[in-house]
Amino acid sequence: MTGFFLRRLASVFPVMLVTAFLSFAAFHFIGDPLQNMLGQEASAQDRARLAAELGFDRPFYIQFLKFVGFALQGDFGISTRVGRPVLDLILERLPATLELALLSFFFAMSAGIALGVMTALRPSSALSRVSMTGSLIAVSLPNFLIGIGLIYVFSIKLGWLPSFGRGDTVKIGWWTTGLLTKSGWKAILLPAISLAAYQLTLILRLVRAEMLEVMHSDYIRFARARGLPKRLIYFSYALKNTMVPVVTVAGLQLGSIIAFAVVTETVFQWPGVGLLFINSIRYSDVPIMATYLLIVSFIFVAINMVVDCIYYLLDPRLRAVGGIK
Amino acid sequence: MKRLTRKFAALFGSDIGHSYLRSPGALFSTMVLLILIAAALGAPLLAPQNILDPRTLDLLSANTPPWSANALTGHFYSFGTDDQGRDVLSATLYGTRVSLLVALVAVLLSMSIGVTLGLISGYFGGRTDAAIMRIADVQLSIPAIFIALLISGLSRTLLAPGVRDTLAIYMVILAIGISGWVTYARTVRGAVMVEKQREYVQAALMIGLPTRTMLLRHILPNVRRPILVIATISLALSIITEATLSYLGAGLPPTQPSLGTLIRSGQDFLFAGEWWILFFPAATLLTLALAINVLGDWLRDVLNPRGL
Amino acid sequence: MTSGRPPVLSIRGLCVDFPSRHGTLRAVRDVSLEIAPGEILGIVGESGAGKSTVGAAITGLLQAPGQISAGEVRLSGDIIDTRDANAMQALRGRRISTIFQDPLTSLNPLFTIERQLVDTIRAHRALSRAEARVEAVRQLEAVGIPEPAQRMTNWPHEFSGGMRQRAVIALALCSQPELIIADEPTTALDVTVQAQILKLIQNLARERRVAVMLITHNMGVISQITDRVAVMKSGEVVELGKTSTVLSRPCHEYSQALLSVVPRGDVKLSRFPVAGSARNIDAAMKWLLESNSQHGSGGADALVELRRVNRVFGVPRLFGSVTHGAFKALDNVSLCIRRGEVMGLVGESGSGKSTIAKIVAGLNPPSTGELLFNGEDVYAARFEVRQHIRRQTQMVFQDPYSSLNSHMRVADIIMEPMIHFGLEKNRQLAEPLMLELLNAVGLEASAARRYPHAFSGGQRQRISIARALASRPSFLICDEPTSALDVSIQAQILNLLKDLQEKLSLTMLFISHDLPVVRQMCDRVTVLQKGQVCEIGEADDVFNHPRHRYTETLLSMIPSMHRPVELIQATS
Amino acid sequence: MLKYMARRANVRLARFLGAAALLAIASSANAETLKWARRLDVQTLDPYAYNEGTTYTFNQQIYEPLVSRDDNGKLIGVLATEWRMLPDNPDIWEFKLRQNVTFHDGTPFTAKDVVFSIRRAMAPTSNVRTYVNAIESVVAKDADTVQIKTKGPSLLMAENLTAVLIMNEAWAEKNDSAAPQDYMAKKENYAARHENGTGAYRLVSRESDRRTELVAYDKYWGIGQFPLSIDRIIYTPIQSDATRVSALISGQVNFLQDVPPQDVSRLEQNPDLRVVKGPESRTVFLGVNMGEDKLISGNAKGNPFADKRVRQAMNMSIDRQAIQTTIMRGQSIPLGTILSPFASGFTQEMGRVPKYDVAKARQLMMEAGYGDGFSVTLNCTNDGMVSDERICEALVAMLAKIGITVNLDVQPSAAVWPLVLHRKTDFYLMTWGGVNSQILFENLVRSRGTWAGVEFKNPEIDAKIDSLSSEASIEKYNATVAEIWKVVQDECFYLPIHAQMLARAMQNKIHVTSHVGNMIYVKNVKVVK
Repeated sequence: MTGFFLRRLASVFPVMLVTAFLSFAAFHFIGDPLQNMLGQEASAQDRARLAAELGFDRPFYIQFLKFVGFALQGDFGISTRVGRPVLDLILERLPATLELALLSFFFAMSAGIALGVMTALRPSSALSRVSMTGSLIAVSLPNFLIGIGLIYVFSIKLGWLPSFGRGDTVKIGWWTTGLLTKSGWKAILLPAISLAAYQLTLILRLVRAEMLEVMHSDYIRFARARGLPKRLIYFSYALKNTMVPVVTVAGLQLGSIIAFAVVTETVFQWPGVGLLFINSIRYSDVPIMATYLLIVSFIFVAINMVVDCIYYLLDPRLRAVGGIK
Repeated sequence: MKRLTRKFAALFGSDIGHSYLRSPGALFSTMVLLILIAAALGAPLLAPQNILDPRTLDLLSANTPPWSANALTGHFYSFGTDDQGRDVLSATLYGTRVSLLVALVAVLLSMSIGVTLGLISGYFGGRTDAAIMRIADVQLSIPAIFIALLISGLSRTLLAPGVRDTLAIYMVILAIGISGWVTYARTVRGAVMVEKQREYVQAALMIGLPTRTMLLRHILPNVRRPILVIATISLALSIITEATLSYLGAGLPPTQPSLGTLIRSGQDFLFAGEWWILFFPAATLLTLALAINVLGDWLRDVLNPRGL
Repeated sequence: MTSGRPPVLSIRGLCVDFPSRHGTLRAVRDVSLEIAPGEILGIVGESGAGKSTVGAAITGLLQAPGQISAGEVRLSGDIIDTRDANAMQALRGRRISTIFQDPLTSLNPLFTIERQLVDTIRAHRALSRAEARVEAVRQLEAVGIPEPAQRMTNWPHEFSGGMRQRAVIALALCSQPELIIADEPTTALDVTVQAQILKLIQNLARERRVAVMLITHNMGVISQITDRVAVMKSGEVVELGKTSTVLSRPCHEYSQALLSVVPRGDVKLSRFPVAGSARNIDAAMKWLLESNSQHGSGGADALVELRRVNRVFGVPRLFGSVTHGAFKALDNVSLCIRRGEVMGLVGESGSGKSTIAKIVAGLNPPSTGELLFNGEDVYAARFEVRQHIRRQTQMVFQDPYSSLNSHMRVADIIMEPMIHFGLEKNRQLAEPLMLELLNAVGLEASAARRYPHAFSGGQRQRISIARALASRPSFLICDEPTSALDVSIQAQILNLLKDLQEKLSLTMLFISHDLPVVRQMCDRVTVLQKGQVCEIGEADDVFNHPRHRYTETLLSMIPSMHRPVELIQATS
Repeated sequence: MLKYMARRANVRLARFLGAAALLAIASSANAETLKWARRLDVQTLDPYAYNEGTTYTFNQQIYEPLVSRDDNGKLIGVLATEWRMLPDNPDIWEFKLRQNVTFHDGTPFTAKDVVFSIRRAMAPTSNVRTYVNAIESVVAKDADTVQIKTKGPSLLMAENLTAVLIMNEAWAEKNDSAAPQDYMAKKENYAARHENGTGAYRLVSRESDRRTELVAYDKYWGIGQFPLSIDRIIYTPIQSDATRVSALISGQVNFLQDVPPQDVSRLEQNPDLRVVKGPESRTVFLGVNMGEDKLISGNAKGNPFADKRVRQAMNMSIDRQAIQTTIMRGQSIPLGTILSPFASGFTQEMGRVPKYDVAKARQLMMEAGYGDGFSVTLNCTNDGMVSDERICEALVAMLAKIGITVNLDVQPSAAVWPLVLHRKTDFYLMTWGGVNSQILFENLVRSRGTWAGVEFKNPEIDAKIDSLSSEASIEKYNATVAEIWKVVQDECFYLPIHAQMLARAMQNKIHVTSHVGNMIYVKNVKVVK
């Protein structure tokens, strides 16, 4: 396990390095970073001084190494829009995004797996038909339209749930959470559902397809031929095998949920990093864009590592080979 | 003609054709899709108003509800007008045209990049494969919508304001196209690696066919099923991605509206009771994506490529 | 077998239908049979005969849309309603168990053997986990797994093929059923393992008085352990009787034909007795023999030679070279194939047969050592020479379904090498020759326009042969060319290969795991074991007087058949 | 590291739970919270760092000026009780300060603080310098009297000081905020995120782009004089029009500024809500850059905007009436001038909307040699004024009818205003709020005015504008203003569109009045249950 983990960790480095490079390049070549830092009325001397201070006169690779060094210390520069350290801005908003993303992930996974198993086992039941049709519609509807629709129905027409923001939040250390207050829960409901809708359908369809395939496999046929109880066959023998590919995809889905949070946060004015990112695009705030890119891909890579480890625990065959092909 | 008839007969006599004729969803979707494509292509002829020409806009006709005549100008609008006096029917037609165009070209772009790299990667293996797959890993570590947003966002930063709108459509195509190649590359690579082990490829290798012929004549035709399925599904996805980008304001400008741009501007009027400005483009978008997805679903079931 | 006790299984007039849009296919028609306790009934037939469908119908595990349309199934006298899913569920495992073909896919890869056994035992008997575990150890012991208590905690992938099949049998038997349906239980196994598993099944049946329905396509298996045999053809049982009787004196003409084409390990026949229409293939022969100077020389000199060939497959590491955990597929193999002879290559799976085929075919260079063709070092040769060698070397592959590009018409498949090697300038010129080749391999001219999916396995193998011939080769590699085919088709293809080899004096490397087939085809034989050559010699010598112990073991494992005397006379 | 944070978090959670229990008891008293939503966030709490409407309005709750305007634009005293131009010396203004005023940290308010504040407003990094650049010096005559010496007689001094919110000297010095935050250079100082004002409300917490919370200051000097029905303010920026409106409908906020015009009638029909409408002294207009030889963006021979006929043609091709009825839904006053109808110097004649005449406009274009039209980029904001993006879209269509191809470049105002400041735009949508012609001239007309992106270079006019700040005679002053207006109107370098009407929507119980300056004084808000 340790060996596997270390090897996996080693393979992460090139990916992070390339992403760091892209992020560095964006920061460095897009717009004028000196101008960004100095403001409009800076003199030539100021420029030269700052350039020397920041090492902009040094060779390219040294600058890159410095960038990586600073990044590792959490120094990602100053936002050109807000004028505050980028990392502070992102950390301030990260809890909101992560709470939203994790809750929708939880929605998507639990409902997706349950419905997927059901549609595979009872394809002709009414609920299965409804979920299959619903899933087709959900993959055909852009995330933001679902959000608009939800607001229209639940906030405007029925007035049950809030249409924007996070409600009341509670600070626990540097983390702010909306999950300890009633208004926080009310506020997170619509965004989480709208964010989960698409992923839910993906999981549903994947689980269904895998389940159907597993149900046709020899070992399930053999298990049935041995007269194992249905419950055991469906929910233990078949489901565990179904989970192997689902776990992989689920990891990707969590990443993609964080990505799509950008859209949901815009629709619901959810004060997370996604909204910050969109605003930074609108205001050409390159340091935030670059850092967000870096942080998101880091989260993504981290998730994938966790997934691989789960995968490794789930499938004994991998443990024998000692790696994933 | 006779050959064509025979081909059709063969097609519908085949299992795929038969399944097609037996699937009301697929049939209906094709019909809907054909109508939408025809409407998009024929937009300049069909649309009552050329919305790309600002001179045709009449502000006085603004905010007319659907299926009614404007109180001031007396013009009749079947889908109503928006706050600029833009005929929503025309806007939807043109928007569909732009959305479809962007999605199609983006799919072609990502398909050609992805298939080429996938073929190379899977066929040659070794370092080439490792290099391409690492690039794919890096790209996969950043979700597609981000890449699209970033490309779109950075291009806004880099391009001069004057050309920004003109180039927006290419940027969006580029953004969606580049963000989508990995799926093709991975699938094709996997399929190629399977095909490469198959004996007909060994047979072809034994006569020493040049690589290009190998890839194009022998391998490509045998991996086109998964490609077709991905292309169909990603066409719907591209339409949605484009709409999302435009909705977020990182897509197409209001002067060149796509369905997403129209929805974005319509959203402001939804709660004000002017639902039609949002409804028609949104409904068209849903219909379009749904029709393509139903077809894609059917294709996936029939062609049954593994691992999709 | 209508003695005092009721038979375990009794089927009367069983019919199974598969409705489809092309009409209803009756896969099993009017089948009646019985099996007594402790008796092994073999069901034999070629693919599509409905053997497996009978088994599936009895257990209620028919694949959709299959359904039983008539007949009655009794289990120890009780009528069972195979359409009642719940009743069948209660029955399966407890009274009827099944063993499937592939032990690897039959076991759930994500559960230990222990878990699978314990679950099965507890599904049928009210035992605690600990008790079930003890029982599981006992069952594994019974099927001959050493150190069962330790091995039980293993995952399926940690077992070898034979061990897995033993575990499968233990799983099938642990609920103490009255009837076992074994569907091709040894097909996926090597001959040596096959013999052990068959013995195991036989012993268990005898000891526990379990009735066994053994479904197989292999006459050898039938002759080895079954008490009675039912021969099936197109869904019908054409002959049912004591195994020895049926094998030695088959009444039905289908049984006779079937038996006559089973390759024999004891005697070499010149041709299999198969009805084949005589064709005029002179035009094709003339073209094939054109300007091939080597032909007819027939000397003893080597055409193809492997010199001290090693081949290593490695587990690639993240960084650097491959040596860690490397697997040596070929170990210092030297082999010489003489002009005009048929060299047989035998060995069990993993012995390196296919690796040699690939090296000889020029597809995969050896790690060390060299391959000589006509004295030229193939992998070191210049491009022109290499192309010349490529043209001369062709191959017929094992799997008829993957060896043809399904997106090319047969005509294009065959003409591609002709045009590529410049044997004919263009399609117009190549087309008549292509048709002649098709004719030569026994296909109609209309085949040229069609795609491979329109053909059966045997026909595809013919197309494959035609393609191999299209480059006018002097050396033909046949890698298990008939292992995917039914015996009757196998006989036809082997006859065809023999004809061609003789007429064209082709040099041939014939690879097979099936010793009788090799015996029928080859002049000399090479025996491989774990990547090493253990014996090379004239076929008759090797088969009659093996020098190496491994060869001896292999030969002893061939399921022998009691031959109908008159057939031997008729064909030898 | 993680472990450490987790432990710390636990401790804090425990503390929080205790605190929350207390808080729940405390806030259950009869309290009304103003949940206030606007389009934009407050950019900084440093009152001199960024002179922008939203920020200024909000900071008024925390800080107070010497004088201010009431709903109708009349000057009223806040921290000053009396003010006058010394009769014997028109160069000196004297302000009497209010007694018993304390800053939020408890320190008393004195004349020293006023002197400090005005000097701070004059600092190089100050964004409100325009309002104080007529000041030569400022002295505290005694603890509650301040004298300001101007560079000449300055009639508008008191009005200008409405922009200068008073800060606490000791606090600013102590916290390294003696100079205003350099907002343009994206620098931060302590005052940008903390405050110490005299206003009715003090800061509790602030998360930029998200939420800023204020509570009533319990030692506010005005207790008893103002309703002070609101004891807590939660300010939330919501960018999207639709979301903002829906937040009010669904009760998440109870007071909405920046109500989109399209939603006004619908909100009016809602029985739970009340909409207060009123004109704002803010005009919306287009500016064309006449100063360049060639267009910066776009395609034309020379600079078409340098030709007066082109400007006139453009002025005629704008259908202001249509913009009012459709885009603004009646929530605007179409205008022929960039001066607010509430400003002094406004005349009916100036305000008359130019005739919409496409044919004549075309004719003029032809005469100017641009019969085939030209193309130009219009820089337009999407958060700077009511329906700005839509106005621009409509303008594109209107100008197209006289052959001008307009490429629309829509960006947030934070990106557009610098273009105007640095003269990097040919053509832009602009807005101006205020009731004072002189300040308008200095900013928008004078050749080197901060916002004069039109690059109108006329030394004679510049001189006239300069003369205003030292004009002591009100008649002469008004005459000069009228003369300058005549030229501005005639030259057409600004193409006026309309004056905005303001709509504020709120729950029925909340009573906020309309204010010509679009100001809100929460202390004046009444709550009627």
